[in-house]
Amino acid sequence: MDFTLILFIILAVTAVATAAGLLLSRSAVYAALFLVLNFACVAVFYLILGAPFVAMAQVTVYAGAIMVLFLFVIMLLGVEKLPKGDVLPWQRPLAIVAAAILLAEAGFLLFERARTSSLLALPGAEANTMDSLREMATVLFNQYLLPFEVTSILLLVAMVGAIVLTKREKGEPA
Amino acid sequence: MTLGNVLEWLIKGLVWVLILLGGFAYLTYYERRALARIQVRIGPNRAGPFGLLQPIADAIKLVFKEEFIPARADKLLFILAPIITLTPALVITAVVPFGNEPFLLFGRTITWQIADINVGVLYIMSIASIAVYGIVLAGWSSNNKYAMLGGLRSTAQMISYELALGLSFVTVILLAGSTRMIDIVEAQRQGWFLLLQPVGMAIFLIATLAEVNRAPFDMPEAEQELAAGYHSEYGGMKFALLFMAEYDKMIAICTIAAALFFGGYLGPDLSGLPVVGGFLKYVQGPIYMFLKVFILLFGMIWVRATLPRIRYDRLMAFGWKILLPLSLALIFVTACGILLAQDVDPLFRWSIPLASLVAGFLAILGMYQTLRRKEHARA
Amino acid sequence: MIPLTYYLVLSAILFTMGALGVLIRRNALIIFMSVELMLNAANLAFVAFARSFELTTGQPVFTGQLFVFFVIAVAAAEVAVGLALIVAIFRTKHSIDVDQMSSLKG
Amino acid sequence: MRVLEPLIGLGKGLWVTLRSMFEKPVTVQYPEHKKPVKPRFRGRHVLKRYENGLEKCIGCALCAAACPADAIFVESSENTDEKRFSPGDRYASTYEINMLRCIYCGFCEEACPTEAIILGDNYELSFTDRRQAIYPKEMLIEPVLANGQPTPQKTEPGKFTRSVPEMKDPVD
Repeated sequence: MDFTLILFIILAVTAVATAAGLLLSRSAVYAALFLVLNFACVAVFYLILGAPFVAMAQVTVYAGAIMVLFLFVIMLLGVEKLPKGDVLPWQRPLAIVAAAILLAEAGFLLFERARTSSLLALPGAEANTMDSLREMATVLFNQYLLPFEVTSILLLVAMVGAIVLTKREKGEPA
Repeated sequence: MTLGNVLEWLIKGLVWVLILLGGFAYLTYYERRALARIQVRIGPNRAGPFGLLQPIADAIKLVFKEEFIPARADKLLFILAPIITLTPALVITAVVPFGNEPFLLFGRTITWQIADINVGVLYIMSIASIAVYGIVLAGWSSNNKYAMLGGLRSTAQMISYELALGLSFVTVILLAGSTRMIDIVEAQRQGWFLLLQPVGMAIFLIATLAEVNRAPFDMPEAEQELAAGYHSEYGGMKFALLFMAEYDKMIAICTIAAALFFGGYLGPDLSGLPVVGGFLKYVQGPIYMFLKVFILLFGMIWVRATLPRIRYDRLMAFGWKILLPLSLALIFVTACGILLAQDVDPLFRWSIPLASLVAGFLAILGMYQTLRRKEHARA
Repeated sequence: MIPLTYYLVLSAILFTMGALGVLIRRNALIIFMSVELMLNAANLAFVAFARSFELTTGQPVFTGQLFVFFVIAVAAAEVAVGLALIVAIFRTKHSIDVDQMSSLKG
Repeated sequence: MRVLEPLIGLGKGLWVTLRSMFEKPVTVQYPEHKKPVKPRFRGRHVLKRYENGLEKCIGCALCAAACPADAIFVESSENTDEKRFSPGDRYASTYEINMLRCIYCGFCEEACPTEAIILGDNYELSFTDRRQAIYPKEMLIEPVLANGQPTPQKTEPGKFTRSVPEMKDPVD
């Protein structure tokens, strides 16, 4: 057992545990907080995998903006807990079966088709240089310029959409 | 990664956290004394000489206060919230360099920086963006409508001003050509970014005031309207932690502002001085940093003493309608100026402050047209 | 040294848990969070593959990381619209229980 | 430049607060320096004495009757020439004021026929217990003047028969 493997196991267990917490927690606030922890674990994975920029973007956008927005909406609407009552009693067992099938399928494909030989080492000092960030920016703004622009327009459209959806007409009761 | 490395990080981090905690105590003293002077008073001067023991007396008082958890509050989150609030305030300054002259200690070269990472500015951004959790959870878990309103207000406010804050970071990144903090400070040897991007600095300072909920943007803890907002149910040490977080955030953002816009550890070189020069060579960086932080903190206290709290809808309108477009415009003019300086003539570098001042003027024009208090017709 | 497979297995488990969350929870917000979890699982696989390619080819490959970057941006857009929808539904139905949203005309 | 008015206003405000930093503080360092009170200040009550040391209070309880807050309690006893506290027949053997009830209206002063009770200039009335708020006669009565003697005094018979002194009309 080397150090990185121990780190990986700790993080993986935390990630799975927090995902389970998301699934099982009664209160939506706790679910959101579990998801934040999960995102933090994934951010650390990105750091281990030599992607500091993506890790920081993950924390800033997911943990800092998206989940705060979720919490904001949960608190604004006051919907921490839903009243009891199951409309579809057969839904839960069916869902678990479907998830098990999905997991089995993914596992089968992974072990049958993926190249399992490659070992991922911790990144060296080269991940912590400005050159790597510059190269990444060059790729982003040359090769992927069109997707970048499309994404920015998508964000603009989403912003307009969010405002239109929640805006009250004049005279409409609150 | 060796044991030595880990030990170095731990010790540096511990020292910095201790400095922040002591700094918190004496920042409250500094603020009370400065506010008192502005209000033509004296301020705390009883405990110890010049009242220097006042923070300790306050701490002792807070420790012995009763810990109180409201009925039907969410106990776990109520206890966790102050800790979640404090942690980002303590860790956010880990990437700020305090000096550029490494020194030898126990055979190791020690740098004046806890973590030298290439995404330093982004790190600051991301930690700043998670700082809101503690306040929201404190507000929500208190089971008190005023605390809740304070928490919601602070969420909306911090998310809104984060955008302008992040974009003002981008102007600095463009000017320095790097996201590594030490490169940014070193790039200011030709001139502080305060001179190159004055309006960017103004946006940064305004947005950080809103981020740390300081007056005039202290909407989340408005005493008069919300009964102190998110921390109205807190007492004793839990309140002390929230308080500590607020003041440590002040120190942190002043440190960051000093590094990004005020030349960080740069200043007149004193290492040529006869007797103490050899020693000053190493510590002048931290000393300059301290002086800049001290002055910036005074600025924050001064603003608090001067400006009344602004109304909530105006705060949001100001953030979204003025600061955000202005900071986008600043990024544009900064990029244009850098391009011109690269391709045509280096003197075009000085078109950046001009263009930025013009943009700032236009923003004030926009503010004058839309946000100005309407004059009521008087009979 | 961690085998790539470990990351892929973790990613698959997280994805499955996200899918399970979508299927068994009734709170629309938690369903939405589960979708985010699935996106994250996919992102993790992307970055792990990128690292793997980087190590096998010996030079940095940024395609995987950039894809994650795009996914994060799209997720932000999706959350903005999705939460706006949930707020709009809550205004008419006074509930965000997905079982209650059974009629097409609000 | 009307447009820059907000900015100029901001600057003016900041200048005002900065300037006030260099003014002399108005703070009074209270326990060390006490500001003298105004002549008509109504502080804690004082029971006066004559120059020879006899108490002015004759225990008539008019102050207690005048008190709107019912804060004063007076019990009177007989003077004798052997043990004389005040001129005339009677003196206040018990005189208590409940400082929690007193509203410092000064009606007791006005009611007193001998000008024995005066609202003085003492405003340091802190106590740690509710029972300490009731000030007995020993706390209220002023010390004996330089050429007087403490009460009770042994006096010549027939000298102090008049309880209310002869007073001139107040001149303002």
